[in-house]
Amino acid sequence: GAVATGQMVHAQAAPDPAITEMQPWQQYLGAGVDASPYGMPSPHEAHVIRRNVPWLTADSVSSINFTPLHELDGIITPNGLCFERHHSGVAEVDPGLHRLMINGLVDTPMVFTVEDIMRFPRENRTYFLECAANTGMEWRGAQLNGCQFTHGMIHNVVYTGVPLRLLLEEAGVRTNAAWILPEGADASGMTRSIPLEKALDDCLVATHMNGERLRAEQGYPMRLVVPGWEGNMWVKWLRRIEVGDQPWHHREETSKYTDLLEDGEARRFTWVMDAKSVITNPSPQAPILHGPGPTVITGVAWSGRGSIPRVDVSLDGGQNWNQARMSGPSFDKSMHRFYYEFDWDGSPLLLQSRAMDSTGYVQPTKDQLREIRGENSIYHNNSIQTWALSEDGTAENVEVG
Amino acid sequence: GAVATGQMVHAQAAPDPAITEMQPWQQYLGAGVDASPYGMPSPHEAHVIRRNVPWLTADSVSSINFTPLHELDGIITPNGLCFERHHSGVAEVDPGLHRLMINGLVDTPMVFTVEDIMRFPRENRTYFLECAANTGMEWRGAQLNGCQFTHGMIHNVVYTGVPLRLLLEEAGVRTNAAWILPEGADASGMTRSIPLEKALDDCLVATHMNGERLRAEQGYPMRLVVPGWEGNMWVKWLRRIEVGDQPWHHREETSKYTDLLEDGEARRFTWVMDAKSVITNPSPQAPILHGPGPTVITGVAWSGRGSIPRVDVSLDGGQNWNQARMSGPSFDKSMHRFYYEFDWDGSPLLLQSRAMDSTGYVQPTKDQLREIRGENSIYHNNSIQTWALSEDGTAENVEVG
Amino acid sequence: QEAAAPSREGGFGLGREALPEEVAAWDIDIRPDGEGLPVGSGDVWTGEELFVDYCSACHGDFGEAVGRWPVLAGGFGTLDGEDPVKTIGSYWPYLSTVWDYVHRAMPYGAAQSLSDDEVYAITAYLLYLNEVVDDDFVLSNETFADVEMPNEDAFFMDDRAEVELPLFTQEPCMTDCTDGPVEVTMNAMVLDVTPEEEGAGDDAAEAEEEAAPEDTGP
Amino acid sequence: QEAAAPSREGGFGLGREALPEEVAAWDIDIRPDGEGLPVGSGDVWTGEELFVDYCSACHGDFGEAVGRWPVLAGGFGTLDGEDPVKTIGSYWPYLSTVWDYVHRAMPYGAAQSLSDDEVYAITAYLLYLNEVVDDDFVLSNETFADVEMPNEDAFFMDDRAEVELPLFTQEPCMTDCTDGPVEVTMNAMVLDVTPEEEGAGDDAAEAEEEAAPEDTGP
Ligand code: HEC
Ligand code: HEC
Ligand SMILES: [Ca+2]
Ligand SMILES: [Ca+2]
Ligand SMILES: [Ca+2]
Ligand SMILES: [Ca+2]
Ligand SMILES: [Ca+2]
Ligand SMILES: [Ca+2]
Ligand SMILES: [Co+2]
Ligand SMILES: [Co+2]
Repeated sequence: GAVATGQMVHAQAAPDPAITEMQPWQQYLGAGVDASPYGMPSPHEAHVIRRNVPWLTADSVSSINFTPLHELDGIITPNGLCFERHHSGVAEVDPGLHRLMINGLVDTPMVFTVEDIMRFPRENRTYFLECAANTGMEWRGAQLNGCQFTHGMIHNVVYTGVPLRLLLEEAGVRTNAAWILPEGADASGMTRSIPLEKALDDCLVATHMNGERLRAEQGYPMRLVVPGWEGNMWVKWLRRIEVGDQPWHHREETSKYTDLLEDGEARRFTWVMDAKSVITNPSPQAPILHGPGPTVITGVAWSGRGSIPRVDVSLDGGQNWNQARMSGPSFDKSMHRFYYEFDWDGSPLLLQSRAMDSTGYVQPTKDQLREIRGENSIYHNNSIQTWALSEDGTAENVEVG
Repeated sequence: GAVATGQMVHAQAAPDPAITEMQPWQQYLGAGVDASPYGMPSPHEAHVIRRNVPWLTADSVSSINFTPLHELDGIITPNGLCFERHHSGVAEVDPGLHRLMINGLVDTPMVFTVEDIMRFPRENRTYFLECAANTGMEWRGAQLNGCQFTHGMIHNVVYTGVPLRLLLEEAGVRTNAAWILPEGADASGMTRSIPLEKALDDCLVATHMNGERLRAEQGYPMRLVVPGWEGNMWVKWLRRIEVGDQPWHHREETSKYTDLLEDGEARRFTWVMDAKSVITNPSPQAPILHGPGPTVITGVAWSGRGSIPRVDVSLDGGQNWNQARMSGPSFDKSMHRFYYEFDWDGSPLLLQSRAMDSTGYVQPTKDQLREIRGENSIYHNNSIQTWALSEDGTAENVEVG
Repeated sequence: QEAAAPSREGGFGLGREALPEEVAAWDIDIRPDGEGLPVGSGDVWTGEELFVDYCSACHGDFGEAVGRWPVLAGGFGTLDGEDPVKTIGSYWPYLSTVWDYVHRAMPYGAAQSLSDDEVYAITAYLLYLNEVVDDDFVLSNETFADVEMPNEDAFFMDDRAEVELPLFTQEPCMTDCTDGPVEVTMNAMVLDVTPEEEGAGDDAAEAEEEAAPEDTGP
Repeated sequence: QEAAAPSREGGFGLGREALPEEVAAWDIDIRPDGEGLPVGSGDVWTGEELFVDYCSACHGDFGEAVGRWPVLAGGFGTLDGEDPVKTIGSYWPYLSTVWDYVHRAMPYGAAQSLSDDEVYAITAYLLYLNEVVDDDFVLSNETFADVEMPNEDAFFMDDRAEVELPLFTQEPCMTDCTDGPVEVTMNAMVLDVTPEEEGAGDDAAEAEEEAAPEDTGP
């Protein structure tokens, strides 16, 4: 088709039967209001699901699946599509038997029921949760062909929760305290060391996500929210918080979630998620089907250090950049949506996006990161992603140089 | 139990077996990441559903169900729980066969496919949708015992959509145009007359809700968003927009959605939803189970004229008021969440909430409204709701005087 | 609030021109001034027969309704009473609405299955049931303009801005706002019409007759 | 951003004091300085037997791993190479982590089923497999402090603030940012390891051996 701004692209030879013939839904009654007490997406959207990569892990229980970013819009991830990462599967906790204990360097070790937690003042905050390993398979080169797989270890949710500070105040934190160790009730007994300063600053014990109670796979009946910091720290099925004066150096902060550099040394306690963005459409799973002409490029951006006032989009692999249009509310440590509308002339493009956060940090290229970190660090790959768009509208995960 | 601020309410005689005995989820593996490609709430939350009131309507197809407000928190209504109102059931539209036509007083009558719509610039906005009949069963007195039924014809959603303005510009609106008539593709062929000014101001043709594609029961593949105005105007399964110079006075704006006053005259075109609020917890379906002591009262408030900077809460049926704490983002024509934390002494209370919107409008009492409108107007009952809380923590829908 | 999504001078060139046959297929709306009405006609007696065949199962032979399906006729003089009965005759301001709605949405479950002449005839019968026309009346695109609906002048534009906003836009009272302590004057539990959370309690069904206010459906 | 939810002077009086038995039941964490270690002990040979019974099905008799389950031993000298093998011996900085993790989470599917002495023995065997101790070693709460893990000093605190932030906090280039047009240097489609949307394409499974980078699991 020819590019034609401001004039009709298609002319219709004969009347469209989708209009001139009566469709069944225009004539006959559909399902009633008692059919779906809890509703599900249209059957026409059955392909919009979390997907896993079987070869990544030894089994599907200690494993991960991925948010279908290329099927979503705006900044909210629907609960049914929030990626899952479990270390011993989904704990099906009975809320009546769930307890939250606070012990260690406190004046009074405490036990709270779920009902106790619901009697504290609560807050509502929107935060992204990104796994530190998101995009980890891409360090050595372009590997997975779809933003669901390259960037889908992230979700963005509105949480309702009690500030952890209020619970710690209830137990009375001793003056020599400096760290906390949240622990999960699942069979992996997930633990991470978190500085007390962060715990008292903006951490929440969340009971609700996107308006309803937490989903089982996201920690029902309660999870820790650690804004801007790597997802592994957001302990699910939170059952205990120990207060201490030193970090614990547990498995998930030594064997895992430490960043191995090229010389064999390793960074520990790399908590903050650096600013990052990705174009979700077009992308390998979401080709352009409409041919040349007006085209919407869209994607998401986020930073563990603040908000995202600006995203730039390149059509030529980073040689030249255009400022994108930000849309939707801009919250600290939350996902942001950007759009870049342009007329595609049908020629091949190398699509990139580049986030700039409220601290002025600019998302680096993969080569910039490799220069400092090598290719073995697994975690914290926040580099610029390239999709090669071909003439037929398909997109491929590539690296450029 | 005794009220005890700043000191332990309960002491535990013997160790709690929920702690000292190992629960199965602490030891054995749960479901893997391939178990729920599209996730659902915990089985322990199976009671959190939309409910209908069978005696309200002749059948369940042209009927309504209600959002379980008392089970939600924050401001987002999860898609699976957004109340439904259909006039001929849920239209199961095949998106490949869906068309949006614009005709009437335009330079070029147009046809758009869903794919065409996705090529226009889009916006992300959070709006409440309230049925004009919400709380309609309560005009003559306290009737339904639960905020799900008295106030649940409302949901609050983040929409992604194309400004209707852009689509109308594409067709070219003639200078004598003053109204539009959006029409649905369902078997009721839903139509409403909307002033062109509103259409060009903030109406959207939405394709996504809360991040994912619209649900079938909310108009998949596209619905009209008419911010702040009564829900019936938000035409679902939007298939056509006619532009004209006069309103159409169709069935839903004459027989229905006109407000009969006591003298037999009727207001027409009562589009804006007045400011309103309700306490969701405690409420008849959500009693206080924890006895006296620290208690969280929470609820929601909204206004079709702007945002809600302030909500007041009364414990004594409106004699005295306390300013509540607003929480979560404050958007124009969106739901707001409020909390009021206090120490309940266990005595009976008469709970009320009163919204004030950004224009200074203060939610009236039911008697104030009846004075002007009588008891027969069905629609637009935005009056103050009273719950009588008894000593045992149960709450009842009452009227006071 | 963010800036609005940008317009483009001359449009985006998206979509396509609708063909006249396509507009004709979907452009079914009728206005009070008759705009949209197709050429055609139907008389009261033909209308009665059609109504009995296609409509009376729900709306009753004379529009009096079966069970809780909508009442279509009668109700005169009830609008200012305790139990207003809003029908085509007692309430609807415009004839065009009847034609448009019956044609677009009825019979319920077989929308748009009636021919134009059938809709004219049924509409004529509905006018007859509502004492707006005599039994020899023939409704057509030409006689349409002769019919006046009895309640047309009872409708007026939303006046909340003038009548209500000044009253309700005042600094709210915070203390001692009532004449002493308030009392409960009415309880929902007395009515007992709320669906039960669990099981199939048939309280609600029983309560229907006594409690359900006529026409409070949304 | 809204104001934070308010604290209350002296607390809210919610929850209750935990009993010592309750804290004891859940307070299972171990620290590098040995805090949390129960009294107990176990030797390498006992550990070997337990390991073969409970662990080797996944981790192999010598910690070499079966299939894609985690490798627990060896990997010395690989950390600065192309394919680092991160094991207890080659990578883990603290012995306490082994005790804590095996006790809290292993065997996979039967967490916390091992006695304290069993955990001491298995941990001793894992140290032996990793050439940190000899075969006559007995690990106990008392010998614990004698063990030094080889790679402890390779860890340092996150230094992104000093090393990366200055580099990446500069005004971004908008035009002519590269030395002329850029070229594609690597394609994901060549690897073909992405799960197919429909059906059970076994490309991915085939590609596992060649493509899956060791230990890139999250
Ligand atoms: C199976 C039941 C059923 C049949 C048969 C049926 N209707 Fe209806 N009718 C309804 C329902 C239900 C409604 C309300 C629909 C809604 O929710 O908007 C309705 C609404 C109406 C209304 C509007 C009433 C009002 O007060 O707004 C008219 C007029 C009407 N029908 C006429 C007809 C005619 C004429 C026929 C036959 C050609 C017909 N109906 C056949 C069920 C039926
Ligand atoms: C059925 C398979 C299975 C069995 C049996 C098993 N493990 Fe594991 N092991 C795993 C898996 C899977 C993981 C990774 C879990 C995760 O995702 O966190 C793991 C992790 C580990 C780790 C941490 C590895 C690392 O690099 O971080 C150690 C140490 C370990 N297991 C020791 C043991 C011991 C000791 C036993 C027996 C007492 C045992 N395992 C039995 C499957 C098993
Ligand atoms: Ca028309
Ligand atoms: Ca009256
Ligand atoms: Ca008149
Ligand atoms: Ca401890
Ligand atoms: Ca290398
Ligand atoms: Ca050392
Ligand atoms: Co890290
Ligand atoms: Co109205």
